[in-house]
Amino acid sequence: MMNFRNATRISGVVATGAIAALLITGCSRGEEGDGGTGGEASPGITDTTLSLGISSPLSGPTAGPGSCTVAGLYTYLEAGNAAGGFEFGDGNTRTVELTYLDDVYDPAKAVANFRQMVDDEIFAYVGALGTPTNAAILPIANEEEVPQVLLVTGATMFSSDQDANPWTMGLLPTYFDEGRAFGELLVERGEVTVAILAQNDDYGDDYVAGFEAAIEGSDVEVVASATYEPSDPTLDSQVTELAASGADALLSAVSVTPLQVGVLTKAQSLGWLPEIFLPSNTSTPATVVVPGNGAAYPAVYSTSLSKVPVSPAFAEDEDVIAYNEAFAEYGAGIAATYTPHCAWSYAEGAILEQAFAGMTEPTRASFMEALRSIEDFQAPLLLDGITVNTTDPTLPAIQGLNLVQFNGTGYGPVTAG
Amino acid sequence: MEYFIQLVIEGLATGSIYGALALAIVLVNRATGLINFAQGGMAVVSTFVAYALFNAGAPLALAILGAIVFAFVLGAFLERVIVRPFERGDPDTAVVVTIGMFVLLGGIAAFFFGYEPRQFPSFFGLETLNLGGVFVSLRSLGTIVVLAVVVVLLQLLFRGTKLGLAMRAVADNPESAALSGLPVSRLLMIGWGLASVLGVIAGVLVAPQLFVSPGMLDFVLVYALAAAILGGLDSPLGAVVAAWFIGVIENLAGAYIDVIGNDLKIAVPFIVMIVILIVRPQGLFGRKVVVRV
Amino acid sequence: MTLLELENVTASYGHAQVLHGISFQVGDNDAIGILGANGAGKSTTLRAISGMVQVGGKITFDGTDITGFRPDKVASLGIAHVPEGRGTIGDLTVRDNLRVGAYLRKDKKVADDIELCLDLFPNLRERIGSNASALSGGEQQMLAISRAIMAKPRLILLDEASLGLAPSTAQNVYRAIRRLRTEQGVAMVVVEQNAMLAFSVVDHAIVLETGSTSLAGSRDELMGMDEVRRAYLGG
Amino acid sequence: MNNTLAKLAANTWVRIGFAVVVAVVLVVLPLVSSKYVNYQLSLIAVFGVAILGLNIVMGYAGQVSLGQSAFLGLGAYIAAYGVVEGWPIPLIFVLCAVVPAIVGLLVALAAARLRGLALAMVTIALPIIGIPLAKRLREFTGGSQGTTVSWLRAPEWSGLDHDQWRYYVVVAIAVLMFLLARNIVTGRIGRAFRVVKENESVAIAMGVSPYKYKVLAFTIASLFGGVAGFLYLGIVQYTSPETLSFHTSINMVAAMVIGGSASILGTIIGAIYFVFVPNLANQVNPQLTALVSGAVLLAVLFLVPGGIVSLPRRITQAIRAVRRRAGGSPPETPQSPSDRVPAPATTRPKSTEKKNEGKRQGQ
Repeated sequence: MMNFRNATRISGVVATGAIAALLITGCSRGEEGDGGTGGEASPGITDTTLSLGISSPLSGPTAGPGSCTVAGLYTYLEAGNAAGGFEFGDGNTRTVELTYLDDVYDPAKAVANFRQMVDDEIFAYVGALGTPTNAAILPIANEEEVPQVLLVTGATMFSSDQDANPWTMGLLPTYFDEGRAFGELLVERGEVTVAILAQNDDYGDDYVAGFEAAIEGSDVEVVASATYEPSDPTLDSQVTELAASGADALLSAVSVTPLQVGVLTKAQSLGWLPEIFLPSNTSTPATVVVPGNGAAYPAVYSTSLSKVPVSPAFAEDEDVIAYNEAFAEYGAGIAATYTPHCAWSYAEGAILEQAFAGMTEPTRASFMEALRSIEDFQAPLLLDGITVNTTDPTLPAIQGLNLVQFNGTGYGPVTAG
Repeated sequence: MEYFIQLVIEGLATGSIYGALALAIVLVNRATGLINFAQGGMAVVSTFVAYALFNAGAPLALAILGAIVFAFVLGAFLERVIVRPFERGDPDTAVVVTIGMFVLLGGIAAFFFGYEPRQFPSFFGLETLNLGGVFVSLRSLGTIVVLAVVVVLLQLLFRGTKLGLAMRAVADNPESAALSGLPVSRLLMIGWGLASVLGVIAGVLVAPQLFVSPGMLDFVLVYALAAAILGGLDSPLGAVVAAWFIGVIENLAGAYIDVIGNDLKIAVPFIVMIVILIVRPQGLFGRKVVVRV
Repeated sequence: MTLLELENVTASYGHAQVLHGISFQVGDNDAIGILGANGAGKSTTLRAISGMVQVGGKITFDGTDITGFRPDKVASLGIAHVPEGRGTIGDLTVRDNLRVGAYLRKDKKVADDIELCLDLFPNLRERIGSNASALSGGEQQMLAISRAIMAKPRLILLDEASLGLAPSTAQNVYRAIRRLRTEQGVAMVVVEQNAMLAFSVVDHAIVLETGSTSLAGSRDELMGMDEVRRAYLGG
Repeated sequence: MNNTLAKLAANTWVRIGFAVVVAVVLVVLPLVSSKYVNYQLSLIAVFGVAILGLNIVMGYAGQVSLGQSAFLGLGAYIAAYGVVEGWPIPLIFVLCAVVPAIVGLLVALAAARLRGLALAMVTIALPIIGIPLAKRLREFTGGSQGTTVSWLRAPEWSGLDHDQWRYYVVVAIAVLMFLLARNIVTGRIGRAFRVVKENESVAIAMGVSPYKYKVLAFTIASLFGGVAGFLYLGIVQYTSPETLSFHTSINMVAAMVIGGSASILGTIIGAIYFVFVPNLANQVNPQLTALVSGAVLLAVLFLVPGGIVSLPRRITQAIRAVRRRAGGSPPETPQSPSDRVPAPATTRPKSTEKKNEGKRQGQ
């Protein structure tokens, strides 16, 4: 081992070497042609191909939804490729390749994946799941002028200020909107007491904020609230706490499927039967409401924006048939189990196709312009009345929510008054 | 008052989940002197076997039995093939080996079943008993009863049988145990096999509530470790009592102390654990080890 | 009759060879001592017999070639090894340690033999319920020997039984060992730094120097040799 | 062959030459690499410092720590808060080093009386409690959405891109931290650490207080963790509760052992492993990253149980063994790992005394 004097001397050498090297190499690296404001093609696009990238959690606790964000999109794109490719506004037909990587919901890994894919010349980064991972990528994407769009997250931050972050856009109605929709329904009822159970993060916070914004000044009163960590093994004690309030309604902003089922079973086992409000991502009848015996409650509401391909209620639907067929071929190997994210990311593929059709130049700027000009587009798998509008720079691509009510097997229009 | 009792009951039920896995940790520690981070992973893979058997049409009892057999073989196999070369080496390396198994087993489970949680049927049904305004679910009761039975069986094994005695001897001093003719290699395999069985029992007990997924026991494992250590690491009864204690104290603190709330209640059992350990380093039920120099 | 025979036995730890061809025999009811300085390979010889190190050459016990057998297998043939540093099982009580010693026995007389050990070492009787780790050094040594006795072995390998003990305690321990030998006729290989103690038990001895046999002979022959007296008997 | 190598390594000029080559490579690399490569290289420096701290407390002083990510996160949060508040960067750096060190000191004062598993459990508690705490202290941390910052931008005069500038800053600090660590572990403190790790009774007999040195080791590890947090924010430009994740701690422990416990060079290798393997797993198959990472981890440990740093020794051993077998020298019992168990040839006998002193089993 070297002694300290040696170490000092060596540091001196290092410094000298560093300066010399700087002088020799002239410290410049080829500037990358980002953004592509001129007519020159952006990276990742040729006359026949376009490459997209996505980094989502494909392992770990959030891997179920994460895999679906890849599987649905991959299904749509591969089906399109198989049918001859996608038509672009510049007159070319291109096949679209999707590169996907696992980030385990870790922001540092997500940034690494993003940078790697940009290095490998993806044209755009699309449809990634996860608030912290996307938050870490956001400034880089905007600095490098790489589209980071149609993100599968309901956090408001990705869509609310698109003038400041012109290369970023969310896909889904925000959690805030979902919460507000529930609040509005209750306000019409008049005097109601509500208990709120919310995940202790932006998901829960946005949800509750939307709900509270809707009930402000009304006769709806929040009489109890509790939070939980996504890592909690059970929410029994939270439900016990809330049940003590005996509220008329429970807003259960729980994003973890087993926990949501646990909430439904626990509340009724305590003899507490409020009206239940479930968020869109944990309201699937087959995996949540039926196992949780939701029929025991006077009413179970949710918001929905997409058809449920795994539900018999939609078995005859044309979109669903096409989706199921394509998914079996392309997506099933990526996501073993259905979550709504599969349907959402499939619709996202169609939105991308719309944008491609509007692209007049093979550039990222042209892509963003086209993506921002979609109006009243009815994407496949989206429910009637839910449309894609991208022209408002403060909103995500999909707006509008349908309030729905559980009818014993699936969801139908709200009936109770 | 009813609310208080209800919270205590919930705490006991939640604590039972931690306790089930803590028992497996105690057993491995007793049998091999190791802490096994893969305990949860082994339990999950075995629980998936029960899930697969059940979905293939086997009756639940048979599916669980099949999973128990599988778990024993899995535990013995992992000990023999993967852990064995590292048992006498650097303890840090051995722990990292169990971390590697934990990651690998999770990956294997995900390869076959994906990450999305899957429903698992309960042995005890969904009914709830109303005892004077306090609600107790059959499932919680069943879990507690099974745990109690397992603790008794384990005490009998360790205190009353030659096998148990031999396992303790091997865990403590394998070299001397071998000199007395104890088949160390086989005993270590049996120890891991039994611990793995306890793991799958924990798995099928909690699966109806947590669902089966590769990560279902990740956080439970942390609580279970805390319970095992608080209980003294070599006492099955201690581990379960400590697990109940953790479940109850967490609930009460979350509900009654506003500044703690639901988000920080997880800190309470750990802080209590730290305080107890500092006062009583051998844990609540661990035997005092006399240090001679 | 020859009970144990070592022929040109070598042993190594990893790549360091410690024994360079040791040969000796132990007959039924025989007791042989191994003397030598620190690091001469005394303990290693015992560990070689028990299968605790890598060995070469040939070791035969009661007509069976046991070279390379694992320790539990060696023990099951009737060899009990009391290792250096006692090797009691610290977390187990004295009684449980004795029961572990009898692990391989199928007969019903284990309880009787526990009594026998407690007669041999009355100190242990008072500590029967204590953990082995709580015993004094002398008590632990007594326990370790008792644990070997419990196996009802045909040969006991005894390693440095007096190490770290007060002289009077060491005398006590060796008194019990002599009793064991005279009353039960167990064969022994005794490794001991204190040659006087060793000679109080054994009939023959070998002297090791850096892994090889330098001297061998009967007790009286060896005690008559100047170099032995100078080196090991302090005279 | 080994001898010539050793002699070569002992030559001061050879060493200096080697250091110069390394330095030049470190300096030139970012100028010719893409932003992605620079990011990865910088991350290696970031986690190298964190793992270095872990190695000091675990590898050198023998005290298990499963909570290093908590100090990484704490450092990153302090840095983020400082950047948002507009504090001068040197001040931020000092705070990132000092505050986690103080927190580590306080924890260690209470916990260092514990041994083995109990100690491990206390350290596990740090990230477990830290995550909800970070969410709670929203005004400082940005809650679960985390804090995004934009700092350490390349100054105009340097003519560098941001990624290059950040690389230089981070690698320079990391190099200083490694030199500091080397001086610690090769000096008086390092010797004391080793004695404490080997045998606490001996330490006491030598007049070394195990308690004092354990506390010191923890404090140093926390300081390194905090500095790594500063560097993390410099490279990732973002921090959130995920930074504290317990899994990060576990993975760092694995990387440390994989690289080489109680080895400075091993730490660097461990950091490369930490950053590189998830990447490799993604290249193999992004859907099977857990499977691949677990398999790689176990495979490496099977091949080199002493960590990758021991690989050269392992190879020379193997070569020697082959030669000896060819030469027909004394027969040996097979040395495959599975045959070693009942005959722990070289390991110390697990005597009762030893056990009572340091119940190190299975932390």
